[in-house]
Amino acid sequence: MAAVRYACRDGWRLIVRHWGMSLLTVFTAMSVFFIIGASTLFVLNVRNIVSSLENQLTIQAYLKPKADIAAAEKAIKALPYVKETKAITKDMALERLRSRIGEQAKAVMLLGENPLPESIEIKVRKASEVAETARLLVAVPEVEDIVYAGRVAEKLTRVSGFVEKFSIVMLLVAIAASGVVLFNTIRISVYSRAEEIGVMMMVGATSTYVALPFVIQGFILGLAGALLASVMLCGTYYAAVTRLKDMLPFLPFIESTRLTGKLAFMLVCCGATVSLISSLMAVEKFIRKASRPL
Amino acid sequence: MAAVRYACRDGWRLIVRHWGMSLLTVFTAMSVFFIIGASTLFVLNVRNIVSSLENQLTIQAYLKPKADIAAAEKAIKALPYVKETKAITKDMALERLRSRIGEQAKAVMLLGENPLPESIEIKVRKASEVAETARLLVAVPEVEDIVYAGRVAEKLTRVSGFVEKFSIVMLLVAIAASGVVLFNTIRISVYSRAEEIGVMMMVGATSTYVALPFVIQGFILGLAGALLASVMLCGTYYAAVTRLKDMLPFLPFIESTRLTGKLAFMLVCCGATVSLISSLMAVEKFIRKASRPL
Amino acid sequence: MDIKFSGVTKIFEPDIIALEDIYLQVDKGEFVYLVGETGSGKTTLMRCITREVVPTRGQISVGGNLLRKINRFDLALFRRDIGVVFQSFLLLPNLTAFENVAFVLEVMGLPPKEISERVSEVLKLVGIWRRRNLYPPQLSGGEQQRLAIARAIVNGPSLLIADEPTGNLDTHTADEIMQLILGINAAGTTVLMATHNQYLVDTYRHRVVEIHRGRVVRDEEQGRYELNGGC
Amino acid sequence: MDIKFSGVTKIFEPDIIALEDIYLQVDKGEFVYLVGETGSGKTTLMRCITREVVPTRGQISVGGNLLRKINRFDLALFRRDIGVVFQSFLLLPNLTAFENVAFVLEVMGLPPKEISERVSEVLKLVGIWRRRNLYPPQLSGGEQQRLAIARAIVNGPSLLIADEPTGNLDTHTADEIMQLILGINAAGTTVLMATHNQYLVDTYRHRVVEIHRGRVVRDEEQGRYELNGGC
Ligand SMILES: Nc1ncnc2c1ncn2[C@@H]1O[C@H](COP(=O)(O)OP(=O)(O)OP(=O)(O)O)[C@@H](O)[C@H]1O
Ligand SMILES: Nc1ncnc2c1ncn2[C@@H]1O[C@H](COP(=O)(O)OP(=O)(O)OP(=O)(O)O)[C@@H](O)[C@H]1O
Ligand SMILES: [Mg+2]
Ligand SMILES: [Mg+2]
Repeated sequence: MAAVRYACRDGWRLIVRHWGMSLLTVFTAMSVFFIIGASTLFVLNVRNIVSSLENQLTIQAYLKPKADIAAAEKAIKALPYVKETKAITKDMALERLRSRIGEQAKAVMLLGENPLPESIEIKVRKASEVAETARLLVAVPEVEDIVYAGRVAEKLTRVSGFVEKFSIVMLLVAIAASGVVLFNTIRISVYSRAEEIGVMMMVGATSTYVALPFVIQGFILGLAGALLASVMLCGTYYAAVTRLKDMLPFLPFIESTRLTGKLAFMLVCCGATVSLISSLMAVEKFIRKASRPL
Repeated sequence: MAAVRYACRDGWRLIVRHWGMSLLTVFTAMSVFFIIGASTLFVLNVRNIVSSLENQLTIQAYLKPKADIAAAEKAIKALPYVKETKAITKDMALERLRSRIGEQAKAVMLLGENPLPESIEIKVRKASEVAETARLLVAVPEVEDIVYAGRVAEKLTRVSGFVEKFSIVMLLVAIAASGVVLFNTIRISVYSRAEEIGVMMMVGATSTYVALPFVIQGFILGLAGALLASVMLCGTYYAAVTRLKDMLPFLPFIESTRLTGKLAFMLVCCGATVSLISSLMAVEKFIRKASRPL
Repeated sequence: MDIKFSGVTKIFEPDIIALEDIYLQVDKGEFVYLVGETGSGKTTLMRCITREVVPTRGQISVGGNLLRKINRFDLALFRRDIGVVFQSFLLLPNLTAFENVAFVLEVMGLPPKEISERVSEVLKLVGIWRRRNLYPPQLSGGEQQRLAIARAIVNGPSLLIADEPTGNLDTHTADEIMQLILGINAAGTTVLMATHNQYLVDTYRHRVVEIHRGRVVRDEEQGRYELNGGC
Repeated sequence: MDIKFSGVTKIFEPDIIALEDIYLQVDKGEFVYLVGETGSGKTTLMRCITREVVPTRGQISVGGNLLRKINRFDLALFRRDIGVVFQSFLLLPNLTAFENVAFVLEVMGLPPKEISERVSEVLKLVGIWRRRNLYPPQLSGGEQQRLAIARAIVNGPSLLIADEPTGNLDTHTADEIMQLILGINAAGTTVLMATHNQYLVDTYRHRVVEIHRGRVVRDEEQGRYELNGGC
């Protein structure tokens, strides 16, 4: 009990006495945790955007002349992967053609009867499901032909997939770096007191008693860094999202406070764990060195 | 002269004697420089991909019936921003329509004569130029109507623009962090020798003489980190690009060795500068402290 | 606590023989001067007792415990029962004089009030109470030495090891400190004191053990300081 | 080099008066013992001469230079002309004994060959040549002290400041080192030596300056050690 009280006092004293170094450590930890948090938010947003883009994946199924459009829609709805369907009548098709090729579409009308086929627009959940769905659609008796923007959509999702993968790699590198940086910082901070550790053990301090203040110091610094990073992250993220939403209204950015709250919590936990482990590892080595007799 | 020789010897000795700490410092510097390099490559690739996507931005100009297609193409070519034009005859247009709406396009043929208009496909350099070009095209006498996939293309380029901006922010954060981390590491390394610095100055060493070994130490460590990061970066980048090219053959990744060579060179220079500056700053403080009398 | 060295040899790598075949028995409550020219091995012998140094050969037992067999945790407890005045003081530079002494008691988990009382008492005893709030680097050489002595005696150890405890003290203060150590010895604490102070050894006569090049060359009750070396 | 203190007072924050109104004149080539009880201000006086401490009031000139006016670079050059044996040795723990002494000459930019010769010579002179490759923490107290002396005299300084240079030496070695210092003084070097060693002061009679609570209370040619304090 008393030992813990003394350790807290000494840990705090270590921080205050070397406040310049403490500030730098906190700042370093903060940068690293900020990078981790930012990468995570980036990945999550990319994922969100990708999934919303995937939502827009549609397959156009043209029906045979005289086919029952309602029955066809029902049959297609029953297929796996299909998320949404929309029937498009001849008139609607003409309207679309007109908007696509301009007034020249009137020429088509010269035929007297609208020659365009009825079709059904099908939405699926994922880019990977498009090809499979298309295969199934061919088997539907009412369907004569299918058209889907396979390439373009896949291109888009693949770019996003690449971005996502890259970000995850960056995230892992950042986490590894954070561990190393904290470990390094705390270890060097202990390093400058290697002699003191020896003296303390010479006058009867147990290794735990000696290690505790350093561990507490490292823990507080790491925690402070993570906390600051969380605050900064939430702040900049909301500012950024607000501006980005104006710029890119069609992109679905994540705005839930639940998410950022969770992320901040995770960062702080991560900071606490990493700093605790690295302090322990850092101080352990010196304890062992100091207690090794000549 | 002799002083520089001694300083190099002592700088090297500082590194060797505390090899564990030196390794950690090098590793830290390496992670940070790797992140910087990776961010840079990422940004460059995104930029490359964006510009190649922008290359694909096209405007469709439908000509008036009986218009002289060659004259129209010539007039359009003369407009600003226009990068490339391609004349599309009635037959080509029908072919395209067929591929778009399937066999039903045959219905259009019932007309006897192909009712589709001739058109010219125009490529511009940037998404931002599309709207302006469209305005200019309207003024061309042969042009009846223009159609362009404005929204979709802009969406795409804007997403990429966002990714690019984000990466640049990450890059700046990484550079700032690298400076802080190196400064911090070297400063703490000097910190553990603050007393020695005082002793050296007491026996007649000038500040330069005392500082030089520390600066050399920091310089060597930073340089080593940057060099290792460069090697790792080039290695992983080529491995990644080779695999990505297989996966995404349509995306134009940068493969030039000139570029990665330049980047590696820049990283090393950056490493040298940052470590030099941070060592100087770190040691300067202790020199000043040590030479301040009581 | 009694001390027993049996055939202790310490060779520092690669070939410095600091102690050679030492047999030494110090009984509980004894007062022993350790003398010998500089570099003869006095400090090394003392560091063997605190297990800062482990002998290359031979065995040491202190207070009935074989030092070789003691584990890491028990070693800490064992050291709490020994007071050591290190030749180079080994004070904690980041703690004030008061805190340096208090540290020894904090380690033992004593309540703050008792710590404060006992530290005050011992700081007054060695005469540096006025300097209690200074840090070791701000103290004069003699004040640091007295602080080191205060730290060594604050927890009433059963064994006091003092390595050159008067090297930085003027003759008068040295005499005072010597009286203090003799008082502690009179109260039952075994004292082992390495010294070059001829005046003290010749004035306060006790058992003298002379070391020469790592060997015990003289061991007499009520001895004098003179260094005969091997002769 | 001659030394002149005029009205020097040093007050350490907040209220420790380490030196009070010191007037002292030491001529070139003189040998002066500085005595006084522990904490009287001897070390502080010496640290004023090396400008480790700046006086709160008063002026010091050494070798004709006003210390207050000296700039940072000249201070380094000035210190190369002074040899100092620090009370706590202040050796560089990461350099071997040999390198510690060589450092002083390297700083001056001497060629390696000359450095090596002069260092070897002085290490043999103080008797730690056999220990030249050990690091300071591996040396015994007396060996460290002799190393500190070697470092102070290796560059043939015009002024030698020795703060308690025999505190860790046995009487015989102390005598040898004293002879060495006297020899250096005989060759023209001014020597200022703070000591508690009564035997040396009384045997090798020279000028004695006694400090008591920061004041010069006695200053006699061919003086003795006894500390009278203010009386
Ligand atoms: N860690 C070490 N490595 C190598 N040699 C050592 C080490 N420690 C001590 N020595 C050597 O062992 C010898 C005895 O040293 P010790 O410190 O015991 O002497 P001492 O009797 O205490 O001398 P002093 O009176 O000068 O303090 C010395 O010559 C010293 O150089
Ligand atoms: N940096 C400092 N801050 C505060 N007080 C100091 C400082 N340095 C010295 N003192 C005080 O000034 C007084 C004189 O110290 P000084 O070291 O000069 O004594 P000294 O004569 O050398 O004693 P000793 O014989 O013990 O070495 C002491 O009481 C000391 O505590
Ligand atoms: Mg010793
Ligand atoms: Mg002193």
